[in-house]
Amino acid sequence: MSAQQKQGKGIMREGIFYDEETLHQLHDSMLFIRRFEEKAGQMYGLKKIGGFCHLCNGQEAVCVGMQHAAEPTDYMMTSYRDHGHILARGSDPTAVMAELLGRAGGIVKGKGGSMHMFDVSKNFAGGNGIVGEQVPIGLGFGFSSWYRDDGRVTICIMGDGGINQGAVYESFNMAALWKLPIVFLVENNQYAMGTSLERASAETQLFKRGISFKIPGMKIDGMDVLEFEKKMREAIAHARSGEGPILVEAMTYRYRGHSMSDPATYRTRAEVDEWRTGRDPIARLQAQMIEAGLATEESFKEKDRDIKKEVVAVAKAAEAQPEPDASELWTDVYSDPIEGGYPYSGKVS
Amino acid sequence: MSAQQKQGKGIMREGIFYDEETLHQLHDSMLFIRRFEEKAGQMYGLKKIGGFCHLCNGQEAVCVGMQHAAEPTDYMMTSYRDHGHILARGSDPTAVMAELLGRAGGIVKGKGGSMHMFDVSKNFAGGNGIVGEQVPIGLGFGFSSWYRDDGRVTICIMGDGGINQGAVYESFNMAALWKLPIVFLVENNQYAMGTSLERASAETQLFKRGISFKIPGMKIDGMDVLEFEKKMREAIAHARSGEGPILVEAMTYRYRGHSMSDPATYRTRAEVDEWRTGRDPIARLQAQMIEAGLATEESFKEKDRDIKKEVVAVAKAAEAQPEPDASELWTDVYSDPIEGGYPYSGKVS
Amino acid sequence: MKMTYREALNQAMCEEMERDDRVFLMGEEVAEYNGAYKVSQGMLDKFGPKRVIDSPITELGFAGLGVGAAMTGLRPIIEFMTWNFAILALDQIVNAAAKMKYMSGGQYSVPMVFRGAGGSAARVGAQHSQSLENWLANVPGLKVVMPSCPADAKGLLKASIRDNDPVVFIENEINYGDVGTVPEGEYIIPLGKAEVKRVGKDVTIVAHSRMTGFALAAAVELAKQGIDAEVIDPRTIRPLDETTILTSVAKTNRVVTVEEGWRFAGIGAEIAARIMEKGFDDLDAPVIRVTGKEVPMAYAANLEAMTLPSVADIVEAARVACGRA
Amino acid sequence: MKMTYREALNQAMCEEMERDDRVFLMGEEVAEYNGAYKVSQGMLDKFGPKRVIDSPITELGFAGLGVGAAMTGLRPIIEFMTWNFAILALDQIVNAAAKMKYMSGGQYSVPMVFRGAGGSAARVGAQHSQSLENWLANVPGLKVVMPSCPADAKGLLKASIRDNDPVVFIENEINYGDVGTVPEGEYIIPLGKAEVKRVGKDVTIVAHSRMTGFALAAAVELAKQGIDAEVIDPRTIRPLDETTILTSVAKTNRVVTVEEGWRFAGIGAEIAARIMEKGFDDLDAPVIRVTGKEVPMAYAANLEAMTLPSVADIVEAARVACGRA
Ligand SMILES: Cc1ncc(C[n+]2csc(CCOP(=O)(O)OP(=O)(O)O)c2C)c(N)n1
Ligand SMILES: Cc1ncc(C[n+]2csc(CCOP(=O)(O)OP(=O)(O)O)c2C)c(N)n1
Ligand SMILES: [Mg+2]
Ligand SMILES: [Mg+2]
Repeated sequence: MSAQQKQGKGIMREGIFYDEETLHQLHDSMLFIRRFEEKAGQMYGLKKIGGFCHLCNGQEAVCVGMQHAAEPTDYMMTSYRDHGHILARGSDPTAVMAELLGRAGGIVKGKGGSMHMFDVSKNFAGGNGIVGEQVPIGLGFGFSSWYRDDGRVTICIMGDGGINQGAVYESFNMAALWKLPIVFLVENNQYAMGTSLERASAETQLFKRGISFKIPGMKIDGMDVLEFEKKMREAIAHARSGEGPILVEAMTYRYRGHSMSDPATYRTRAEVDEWRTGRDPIARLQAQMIEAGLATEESFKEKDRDIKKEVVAVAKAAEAQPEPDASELWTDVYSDPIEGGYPYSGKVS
Repeated sequence: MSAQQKQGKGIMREGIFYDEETLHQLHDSMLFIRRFEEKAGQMYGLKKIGGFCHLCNGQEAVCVGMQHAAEPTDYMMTSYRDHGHILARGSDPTAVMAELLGRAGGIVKGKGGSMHMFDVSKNFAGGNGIVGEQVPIGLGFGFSSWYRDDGRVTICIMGDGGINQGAVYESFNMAALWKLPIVFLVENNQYAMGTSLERASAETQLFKRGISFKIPGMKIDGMDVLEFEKKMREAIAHARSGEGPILVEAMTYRYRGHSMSDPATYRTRAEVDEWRTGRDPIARLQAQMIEAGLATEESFKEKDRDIKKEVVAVAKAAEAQPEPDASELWTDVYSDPIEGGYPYSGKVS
Repeated sequence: MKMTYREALNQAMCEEMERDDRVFLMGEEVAEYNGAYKVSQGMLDKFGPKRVIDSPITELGFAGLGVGAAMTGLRPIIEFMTWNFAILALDQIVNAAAKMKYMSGGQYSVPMVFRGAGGSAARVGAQHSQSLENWLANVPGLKVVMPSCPADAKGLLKASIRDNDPVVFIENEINYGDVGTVPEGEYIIPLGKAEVKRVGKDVTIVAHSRMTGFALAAAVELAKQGIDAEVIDPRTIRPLDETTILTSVAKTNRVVTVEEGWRFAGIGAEIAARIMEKGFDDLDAPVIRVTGKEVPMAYAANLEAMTLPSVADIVEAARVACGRA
Repeated sequence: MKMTYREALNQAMCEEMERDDRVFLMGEEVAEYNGAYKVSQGMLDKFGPKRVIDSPITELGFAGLGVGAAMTGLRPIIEFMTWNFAILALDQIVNAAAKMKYMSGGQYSVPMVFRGAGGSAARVGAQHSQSLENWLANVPGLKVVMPSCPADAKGLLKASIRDNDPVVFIENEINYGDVGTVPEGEYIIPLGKAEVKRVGKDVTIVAHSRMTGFALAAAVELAKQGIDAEVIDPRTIRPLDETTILTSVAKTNRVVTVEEGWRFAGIGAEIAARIMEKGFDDLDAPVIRVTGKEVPMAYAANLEAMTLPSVADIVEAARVACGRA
């Protein structure tokens, strides 16, 4: 966690001091995610990535801000739009890229793909493809911390479309009833595939969606990483304090289509531009850092070149990997081999 | 619907005049349900009724008040605790009792039993055994009225336990989003089996459970039939007006256990007595009617004798019926017989 | 007329919606987006927002909405973006739609179609690749329909929409782009009728949905090897047209079943058990089941390919059945 | 020690909870009410409200809670009041619990038990009488266990709680009161092992859960008629102990399967298909499936009785299998 009130260069925001190192970390992490996603998009175009691939360009401040606010021991899980989160969490980018390519060294051995990234060493629990499914699972992680009294917080992430799923409210009720240490975080990027928020939700102020279960809500600008980090820290502190869950609405935007196959014609160019050029979280932090004398346009350009190179290297390393060994087909179905039982051969005998 | 402001004897309640005939109707209907349920309990004790049997003693004002406030063309559906509702709706009590006994003349031919009463002629759509399942179904009825613009309202009834089911919130959202003409009615009898309200619900003010979806709520005394009827009329008018759904919380109490097999030891005698003797809806209306000079203790006693006799006759008529014909096993699985297809014989060939 | 499987489904829905204004379509992205897989292309423009309705992502809720609407006499088509998501909605499909008519003593019918893509697509991983037809065909009260080609897609979907009971209609994403000749206008294929897609005399291959195409390809290969395979597509899984299957078995005496789904208590198990019950003496060899491997679907291309049945698997199975392996 | 099936389950849970404090029990009415069917009698008193927890009526939510808790290393026992209600929770069981280990490349295990009463009870109608074992046994990643007697209930539940993967444990309400001898203390029955409940030579009857008792009763009747039936209870449905079944078939050459659930793609279909695949030459007659009738369960006593398999049905089937009908 960033050193508060430390001496030296930095940015002061509403009583919180972000030192130089922290600011660079936040920036580099966001930029890395941006470039990584662009690379993923490219690889998809080259048909090296298959299936669904959901990029998070535009949403980097949410990924990075929340990770920075959380402890490494805190639990985290999200939907299929998971690359940014797992990268921000500190997982190996080569393993993430290898996963996208379906390679042996993929973060889940090539078995999950874009939608199913997991890293147990980072307390990152997926990567879930069924909209809303991670919410009861997150409830269980929060329950576990309550059961064990281990002081951890669970950050359970969902989308503005996902928040309509019934399981979310079942989870809200139980989390509030038992005062579990959970931050429910909605990435409100205002669209669920082609459906805009107001066409799917009777109450579009999503932070109010917990009111009926006595869960307090916070709405945060998800395009300003410092603002987001600071408020997330408050939310996490609330959850950790034993006062029960809290619901955070992060206002954000995805620049790309829902998945690689979506041309996103349901949004106007003007709307996309408003967010993309007017509110971009990376450009915003860069401007702040330049203003604070912590960097220059030139130094950011150089950083960008470095990161791009890094991403290219990551992609290359990932591509160099072989596909998973054929024997992997039958592993990880069960923990223990079962006598005379598994695997059932689907083979013709 | 009761004639408002009509001349003659009656009771005036907050600007609404309940005439003599209406009051007797409400009373008789409640008392009939009470005696019917007692008979059902008895028959269960005699093992003439099997399986689950959920009585509604204590909740009669809700059943009767809502029916009286609604139009016959309005749709209605509830959970397994459905005897009172279908009786209040005007279905044939002999058919209801025959259903409890599993007889050919049962309201659903003996195929449904206590939990699955239906009467399409009365727009009564069950009788559902899966907690909360009737809520999306009710949403569909409301949708149909919107689609057809037929002016009907759907009254979709659930319990204080059922309201925690996720499908309820999916339904709330869609109903509010599309402004469907639905009254969601929670019979808050404060227990779901042995679980008291506050042990299952983070927000125990159940009328607030729609706030997160912008659904207005009303809390009504469900032990006072006049109060309940009047307020339900307002709720139904709201739904019919095109302003969208409304959520009504009816405060009520079940005198008996959850089902016949429940000794209900999770409640204190004092608590039960407080409701049963202090707030009984039938006694309450009787007192009001006596005060208004519309009846006497003696006349109510006589009425009770009549109703008991009627219930005995109903039970006798139902018991006299045969079991369903064996051929009924294979009917009603599909609407149309399928060439060479149905029924599949489970028989050894 | 030549058209895609996707267009055939679209045409079936459009024709039925023109014919009967009780029919409406609801699902995620069906209206403004013209369908996640473009099956409902143009339908919002044609029928307006009252009859082509985008739903929130709440499968259990809108499946139930369909059940309720059907109980009032409307004839909903409820689209699941894929059947994988319909696992969330099974309570309404199985406990409400399938049982309603029986529980209500025949008073309430549920004339509706639940439709969408089932099985695996390409590289979509474990949670987007499950086959549910065996679960759903297990349930009395439901009908289960799975077209394998554009013409069947149209004829079966029209029949399903007109059916007075809940129909589970499972399409296949990979088939959406397949082109075929589709009869124009009133073309109805009665539910419960299999089709012999290729006549043969040496072995019967029973395969549905995308696997029908695989079976036909296998038959071509088998012909080269001197084995003349008959390929049967049940088209409707429940009710299953066992007569057509048994007639074929009486001729070929050898059977291979093919399905994408998992083996245990799958469609192949049912077919094998029925053939044993009613055609035991016709069998010269055990029925062989070709199925998806009993593992969750992996993302990696090689593992995915190993998981799904292949044309080669079918060829091999047929050779075994014919005593040629 | 003599005890009921219910007490055996209770004992299994108590012993495992004493042994391992990662184990907890959650479900509707499991704590203060001591269980809707009293299976968890006394457990709240014994283990306190942190380990025996009453949940709201939200099956999908608390099933998912179990999955998440298991992923952190706890070992939840999630009770469904009955499996009928678990249809609401299938997404968490099938898409999360069953696939998690594979999707996560082996990183996350889901060591938990989903348990409760399955199948029909007495007179509880269509929505409370469904058998789901064939659906669940279809799914790789799950194990499916169904005890038929008190001793098995204890031994199998202890093994299930200790198992490192998600176990679907399906009890039977009507069996809860059955009394039997149950070994004390450490009594573990490995999953995946069938038991020959009665040795015989003329016909093999494979029956699970409540139907095992029916099969044994049928065997008594058959003995009187000169037919010596072997009764096998698979006990674990997935993985299915086909070795024990095939060994029996090699001896008797005739098979009857019995299950309460519906016929289409049921457990009997799987057993029949497997026997055909691996024991075809041992069969002197087709495998006969005795199943519940393919209708929703009616409430009326006579219709209910007709819907369920009866001892007489099993006797008749065995006679047919033996060529004696
Ligand atoms: C249960 C379920 N229904 C539908 C889908 C298909 N689907 C995938 S993503 C998505 C939209 C989700 O939008 P949102 O929750 O806002 O998240 P975002 O994609 O914006 O991050 C849909 C409908 C799914 N995966 N799971
Ligand atoms: C989905 C589901 N879960 C559990 C049950 C078992 N069950 C039947 S009634 C009931 C309690 C419901 O309480 P409430 O909603 O308050 O209604 P009430 O019985 O008080 O009228 C439970 C848990 C069920 N029928 N369906
Ligand atoms: Mg979104
Ligand atoms: Mg209640």
